[in-house]
Amino acid sequence: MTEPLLKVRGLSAHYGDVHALRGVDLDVGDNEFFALLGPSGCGKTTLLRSVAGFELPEEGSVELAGQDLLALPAHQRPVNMMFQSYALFPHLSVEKNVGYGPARAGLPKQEVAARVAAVIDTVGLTGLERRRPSQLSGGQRQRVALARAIVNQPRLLLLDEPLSALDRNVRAQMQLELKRLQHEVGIAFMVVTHDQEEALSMADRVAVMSDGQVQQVAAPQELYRNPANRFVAEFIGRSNIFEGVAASGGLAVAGAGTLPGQGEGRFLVVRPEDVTVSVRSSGSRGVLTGRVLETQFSGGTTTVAVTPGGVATVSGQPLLVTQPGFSTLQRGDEVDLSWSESVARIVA
Amino acid sequence: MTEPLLKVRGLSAHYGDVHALRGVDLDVGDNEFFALLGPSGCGKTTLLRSVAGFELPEEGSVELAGQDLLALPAHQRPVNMMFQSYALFPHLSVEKNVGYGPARAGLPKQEVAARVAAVIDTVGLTGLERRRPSQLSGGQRQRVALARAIVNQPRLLLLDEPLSALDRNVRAQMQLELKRLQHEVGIAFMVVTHDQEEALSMADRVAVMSDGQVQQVAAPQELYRNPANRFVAEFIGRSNIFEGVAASGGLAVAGAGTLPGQGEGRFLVVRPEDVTVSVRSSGSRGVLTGRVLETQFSGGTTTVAVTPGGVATVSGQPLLVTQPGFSTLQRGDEVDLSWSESVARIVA
Amino acid sequence: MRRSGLGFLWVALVGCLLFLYVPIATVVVTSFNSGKSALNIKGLSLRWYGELFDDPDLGHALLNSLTVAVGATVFSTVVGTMLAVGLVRFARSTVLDAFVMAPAILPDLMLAIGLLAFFTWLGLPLGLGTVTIAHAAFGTAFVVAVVRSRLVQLDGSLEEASQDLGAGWATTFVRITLPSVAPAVLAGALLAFTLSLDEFVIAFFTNGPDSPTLPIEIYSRVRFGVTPEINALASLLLLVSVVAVVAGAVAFRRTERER
Amino acid sequence: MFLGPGLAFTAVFVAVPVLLVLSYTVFDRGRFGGVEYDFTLDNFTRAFEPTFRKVLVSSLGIAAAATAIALAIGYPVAYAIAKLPERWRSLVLVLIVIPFWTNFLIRTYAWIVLLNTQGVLNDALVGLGLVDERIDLLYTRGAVVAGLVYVYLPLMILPIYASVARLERELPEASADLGGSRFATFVRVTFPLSLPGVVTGCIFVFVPSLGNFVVPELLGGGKTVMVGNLVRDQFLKARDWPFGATLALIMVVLLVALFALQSVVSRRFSVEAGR
Amino acid sequence: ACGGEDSGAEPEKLDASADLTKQSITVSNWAGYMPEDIADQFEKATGASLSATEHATNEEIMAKLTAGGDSGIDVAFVSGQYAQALNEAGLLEPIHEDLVPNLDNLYAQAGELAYDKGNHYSVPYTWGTTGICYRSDLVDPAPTSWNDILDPDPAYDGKITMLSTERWLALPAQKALGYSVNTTDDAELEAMKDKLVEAKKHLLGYDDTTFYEKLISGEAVMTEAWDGWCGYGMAENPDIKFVVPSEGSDLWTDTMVVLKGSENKEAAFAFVNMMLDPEMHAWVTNNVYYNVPNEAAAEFVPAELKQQFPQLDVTPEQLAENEGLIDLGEDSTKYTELTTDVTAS
Ligand SMILES: Nc1ncnc2c1ncn2[C@@H]1O[C@H](COP(=O)(O)OP(=O)(O)OP(=O)(O)O)[C@@H](O)[C@H]1O
Ligand SMILES: Nc1ncnc2c1ncn2[C@@H]1O[C@H](COP(=O)(O)OP(=O)(O)OP(=O)(O)O)[C@@H](O)[C@H]1O
Ligand SMILES: NCCCCNCCCN
Ligand SMILES: [Mg+2]
Ligand SMILES: [Mg+2]
Repeated sequence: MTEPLLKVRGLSAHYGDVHALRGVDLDVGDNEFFALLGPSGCGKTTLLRSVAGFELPEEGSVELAGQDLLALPAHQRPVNMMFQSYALFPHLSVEKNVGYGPARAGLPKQEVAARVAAVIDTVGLTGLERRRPSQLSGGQRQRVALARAIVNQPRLLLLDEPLSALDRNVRAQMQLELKRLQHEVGIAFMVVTHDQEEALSMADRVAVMSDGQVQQVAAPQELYRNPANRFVAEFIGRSNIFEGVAASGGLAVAGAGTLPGQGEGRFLVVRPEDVTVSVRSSGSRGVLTGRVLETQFSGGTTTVAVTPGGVATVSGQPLLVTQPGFSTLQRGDEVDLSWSESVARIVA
Repeated sequence: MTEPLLKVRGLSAHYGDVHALRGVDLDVGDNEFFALLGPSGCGKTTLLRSVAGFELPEEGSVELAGQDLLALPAHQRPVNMMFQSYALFPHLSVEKNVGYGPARAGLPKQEVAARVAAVIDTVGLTGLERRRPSQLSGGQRQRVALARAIVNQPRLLLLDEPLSALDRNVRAQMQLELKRLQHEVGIAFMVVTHDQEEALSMADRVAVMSDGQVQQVAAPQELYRNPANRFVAEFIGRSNIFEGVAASGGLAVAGAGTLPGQGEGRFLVVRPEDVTVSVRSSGSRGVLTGRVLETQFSGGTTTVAVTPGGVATVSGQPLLVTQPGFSTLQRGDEVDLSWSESVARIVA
Repeated sequence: MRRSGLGFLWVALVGCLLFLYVPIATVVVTSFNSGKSALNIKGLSLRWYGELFDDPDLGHALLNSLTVAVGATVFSTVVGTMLAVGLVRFARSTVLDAFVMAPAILPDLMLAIGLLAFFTWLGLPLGLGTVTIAHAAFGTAFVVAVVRSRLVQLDGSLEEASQDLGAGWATTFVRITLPSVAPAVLAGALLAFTLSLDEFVIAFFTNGPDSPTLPIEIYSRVRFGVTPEINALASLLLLVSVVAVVAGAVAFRRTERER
Repeated sequence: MFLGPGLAFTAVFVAVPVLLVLSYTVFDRGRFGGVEYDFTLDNFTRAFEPTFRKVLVSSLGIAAAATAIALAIGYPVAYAIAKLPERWRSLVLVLIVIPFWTNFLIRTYAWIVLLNTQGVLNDALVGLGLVDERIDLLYTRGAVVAGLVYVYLPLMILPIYASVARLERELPEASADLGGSRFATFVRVTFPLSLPGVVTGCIFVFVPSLGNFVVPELLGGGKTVMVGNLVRDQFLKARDWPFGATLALIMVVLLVALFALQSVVSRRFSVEAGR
Repeated sequence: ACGGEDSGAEPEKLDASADLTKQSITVSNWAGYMPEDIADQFEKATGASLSATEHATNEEIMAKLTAGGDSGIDVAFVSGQYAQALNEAGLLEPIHEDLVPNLDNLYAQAGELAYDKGNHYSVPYTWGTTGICYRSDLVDPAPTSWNDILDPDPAYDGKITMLSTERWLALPAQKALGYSVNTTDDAELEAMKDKLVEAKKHLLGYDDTTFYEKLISGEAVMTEAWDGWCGYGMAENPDIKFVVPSEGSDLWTDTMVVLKGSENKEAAFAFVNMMLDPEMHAWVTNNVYYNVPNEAAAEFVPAELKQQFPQLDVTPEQLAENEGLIDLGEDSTKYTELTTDVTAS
């Protein structure tokens, strides 16, 4: 990335005793689709609201294209926000909602109308201009909220859980839509979500937060493949994690010898789809052995839960193995488990 | 199945003009975990409530172990229901909630207490007997609701969206729990859900409903592998569907010749994980050719969207292919697509 | 972290509280006047509180008010709760709602003259009985309002769950519906009680000659002049309402926390 | 079953009485009170004679003035309360409500004590040298308006507070986010969305003000007459029930028109409708 | 509900020797207008029990008595012209003279009152006139004419009150213009209205009940007042004085009436009779400062009292010079409208 569009440095914020942000550093590039991912209460909303101007952090800086944002009141910042609940003005029509920003900016009426019409067309709401928010479906409301935010041509659009109010099916569709629109309007998006699948499938880069701090910022595949630490590894995707001490070619884990893996640290992470499982035959010998506890088919793949012999994962849960299609394994089968050194990561 | 426990025949129900059930036939076996799956508004709740006695269908019969249920008022039917909102009595303790049914049945106090204690132990709530529902977590409440229903030792337990109030993470855990409990108490469960993953992973058999009618009743893998019709195929899992006419060894589809597949009907269904995709090399030749539109990684698998050449899916959407791990394919790559005759089904 | 930027609104808030409390404070302060005037203070004493307690008419008036309030409250609570359940569970209809709520919305004066005309037409002797009926009329509407709003929020499947667990219709009402709305029933009863105690206009029209309620007694005294005895009475009533409001708020908070 | 007793009671003791007294509007008064059942429309003609028309207009004026002042005081106060930190909010609300739980007559009476020429306010004004001579505050139209504002102010504040408090924090924020200044946000978002509360508050103040007879009597020194006084006098002094009923009917018709207005406004602006 | 046609019917036969201990009556009177222990005195004297209730104004008690239902009242105290109206409405029991021997104590003039010559259905209790009650230390020169309150010296603006009850509200204008207190002439009423509307501008307020307190506190300096109630002020502040303006005034009478609906008429008349007992009747003058039409009571009124309250120092002849108020029948609504016109102006 050359010079980033948004530059957050050392941002800290409190609510009374609660330390909501503890020195957050972050860059968002021009035209980037950036996601903030983390468990509930980790400070995502606070960070977004600090950028928008609804919270005033005590320390740190926020710059947008070189301009100090913290010095401006919310209504003068060149960023816009799409609220979780959409926050559509219930007493105004779609048209008036979308035109609210341009009108406040003092644009002439005709230009307001022209811009509004163009954006309404972009989001596919033509024909609904006169409706009130109460007369729209959930998906349509979301589009109004988006239109209202992008009509102001902000440099950066902030979206707080934009899809969480939708039900699962509509949601998948809206994810695609949002991504398409971001391409089309060419504005940087910063999206808050606590749904990892959503973050991974939509964003160019993802910041994983926990407890007011950024744990890792990376592209989705990188996060999955190379988690920076145990927290990220556990939070992103399903994983099997073992604790041990460094050893050559892997991690020495009590009761299991050395498990193969690469990297430095106390934890070894191996993804379910990277584990091979096979019925134990007298000759074969895997990395670990175990007994099948349960198999669960969920359309397309089967997850096999295996109780490993002589060793435990850090979570105490069975080891998970994902196989495409169906599995012929039965509860109680004795199995061998194996993976190659290159797919398992050792992290802090 | 020998003689079924629950036998529903020709059940029809209206709300004013709305035809909520249109001749539903259904059998649930003793000790079976049975799921009702279908889109919103298809009549699942109505069916469940008809069995429980809260709706009075106009036509058809409902028999439980040979007894005509429709002749009994709700409070005399030997079935119990676990409500979507749990409907725990807020003014009563856990103990009193669970004991409500036995007390109404006029059991002696001591027996009520003994039964309640046993069930509370079964669901793992020992120690929380004196708490009010407001003092419990979501998962604990669910267990109370379950305990309250099973303590009456019904022949059949009805559950309406038992997990929909929970958030995604707790939900996965509760699915396992519910399944374990069903095994343990040995009561037939009839669960309503509109979440296919949930239905597929928990149930012994699933009834797929749409528009007041049962489309197919089958075991999960059977539903996925052998959908009875296009609706089921589309509703269960992701699929690529083409329309055409019967031909030997497959379905003749305009612009694509004969696509391999088995069965009878107008539609050919092939699952994303059953399609093999490879970069077109001069020599190779698949079933279809296409161009990569997008790849989406979602932790564990990558879905590749391909625009097929010369042919369209019935949905007009790109063709989907799922690959384990990452894909090296790039947007714009020309690819060959292929699948074997045995994995593709031709349906009505 | 967030700004509370009330700005000039502080002035409005404090000004409003002064506006509300200065007149009341004046009354309280002058109640301790040792002189005979409620207007200029001669010295401090509890003299008027003494006179207040020696005044049998006020005692009777208070007793009359309590009699009316208790009667009206008991009736309103029972009938109002039943009405609320009926309206929410069995007969949802905006017309019926409006009909039942009418006495709470109608101007007092309208209800007062209507009842006066009606009682006279029937030849019923005016007295505490007629006042009680009149107060029950609007009290019922207020109980319905309070209980109804709770019932509407109440998850309807609670009652279904009860039936599902083998309870018949009556058992369900007694064991589930009623306990679930009990706080609202209590709140409705309290509201009916306080409204009745304070009510003047309707009582003024529907009461007979020989048993004034407390507000009527206060009215005739205020018309006959300003004496510190009234101030003493006012101060005591104020004390009672402050204690009641504070106790109510504390109790409310406690039940909220239990939910 | 549940509805029976209540509906019967309301029908007998509310509907019938109100209809009965309204039916009196088309009859003659009896020589010694009561009603002569001779059909006549004279009561209506009379109600619009100059004297009574004047009272109607001036009552509307007084009630409107009290409502407007209560709104002018109540809105900023309600708005301020909604903005207070949580733990202060309930305390202030209780403080606003306490006077309301104090007997209405006593609250009115408090103003006699306060406004009297020999009273506290005059003492203060003279003491501070703001006026040379004690001035007439009591027994004026202003005193009546002040008394009405005083006794009904909480009824204005509470509904406005409820509607402002219910306004999601996000709506004003969305306005700011879209470039709306604090003023624009108030004018275009906060205020319009609190209109249902404003209208409800106005009705809560206007209705009892218009029908009031105690405040004009006690604070107006008999010099200010409102419809409420006329109705009371027709029933309890002049013994002309038909005419009193007619005046009451006119009052109720005016109020019903207001209610109609209110339901239109709430439907247009209610926040829930936006969900 | 009520009509006057049976007012001339034969009076009910009453049993002079009825057992009064079985009877109880309810009496409605103005507050403070009879001794507080009246019930005890009555029970001691007759054996019947009594409950006393109060009304603040004539209108209030009239409304109760004419409402149509059972008022529950046996004996009411009302002013003369209202007694006349009640009688015309057929609500009053004729006075059974044989049960009220104390009628003999009354002055001859008390049998000649305009509203009920011969006291057929009412018994006079107090009588008096209406004038100006004022602060002699604050008003100079002392008022002598009704015009002194109708069109006062600007110095007294806003420090004057007038009575608000219909007939007395009209009185100052009537007398200032030289009309009868019972006039029903439309032109005269119109002229009175103009004068009263003009006078309203100078008023502090209309006040029937607390005007003397306003004099004591100094809020008011001149008030239209009934003679007796002015006495309440005099008792507190010797600078308060009473004057009957030179244009003349009314003769009002407060009376006792027995309701036809009473179920214990023997006890009711026994009560009326007791109130005419000389010592009892003198109590009114000594405590409430009203003149009573009772010749036999005069000796129980101390001479000093007449000095302190000069309005008590009048003869029945002097009082009777004023014109007596009578009920105006259908025309009484003219005064209702006059009152509304003036107060709403
Ligand atoms: N107004 C507030 N007052 C006090 N504490 C607050 C406030 N808002 C947020 N917090 C606390 O600050 C922390 C961060 O909150 P924030 O809303 O940023 O979390 P989040 O990551 O958006 O969570 P979620 O996914 O649940 O929305 C949490 O501990 C939260 O409880
Ligand atoms: N009380 C009712 N009155 C009128 N129509 C109703 C009522 N309840 C349900 N319906 C209609 O009956 C049909 C079936 O409803 P039902 O509740 O059984 O669907 P469902 O499959 O449970 O849907 P969901 O998944 O959304 O809960 C729907 O079209 C619904 O709108
Ligand atoms: N406190 C005694 C009151 C008596 C009032 N009488 C007024 C009579 C007017 N005619
Ligand atoms: Mg958040
Ligand atoms: Mg449902």
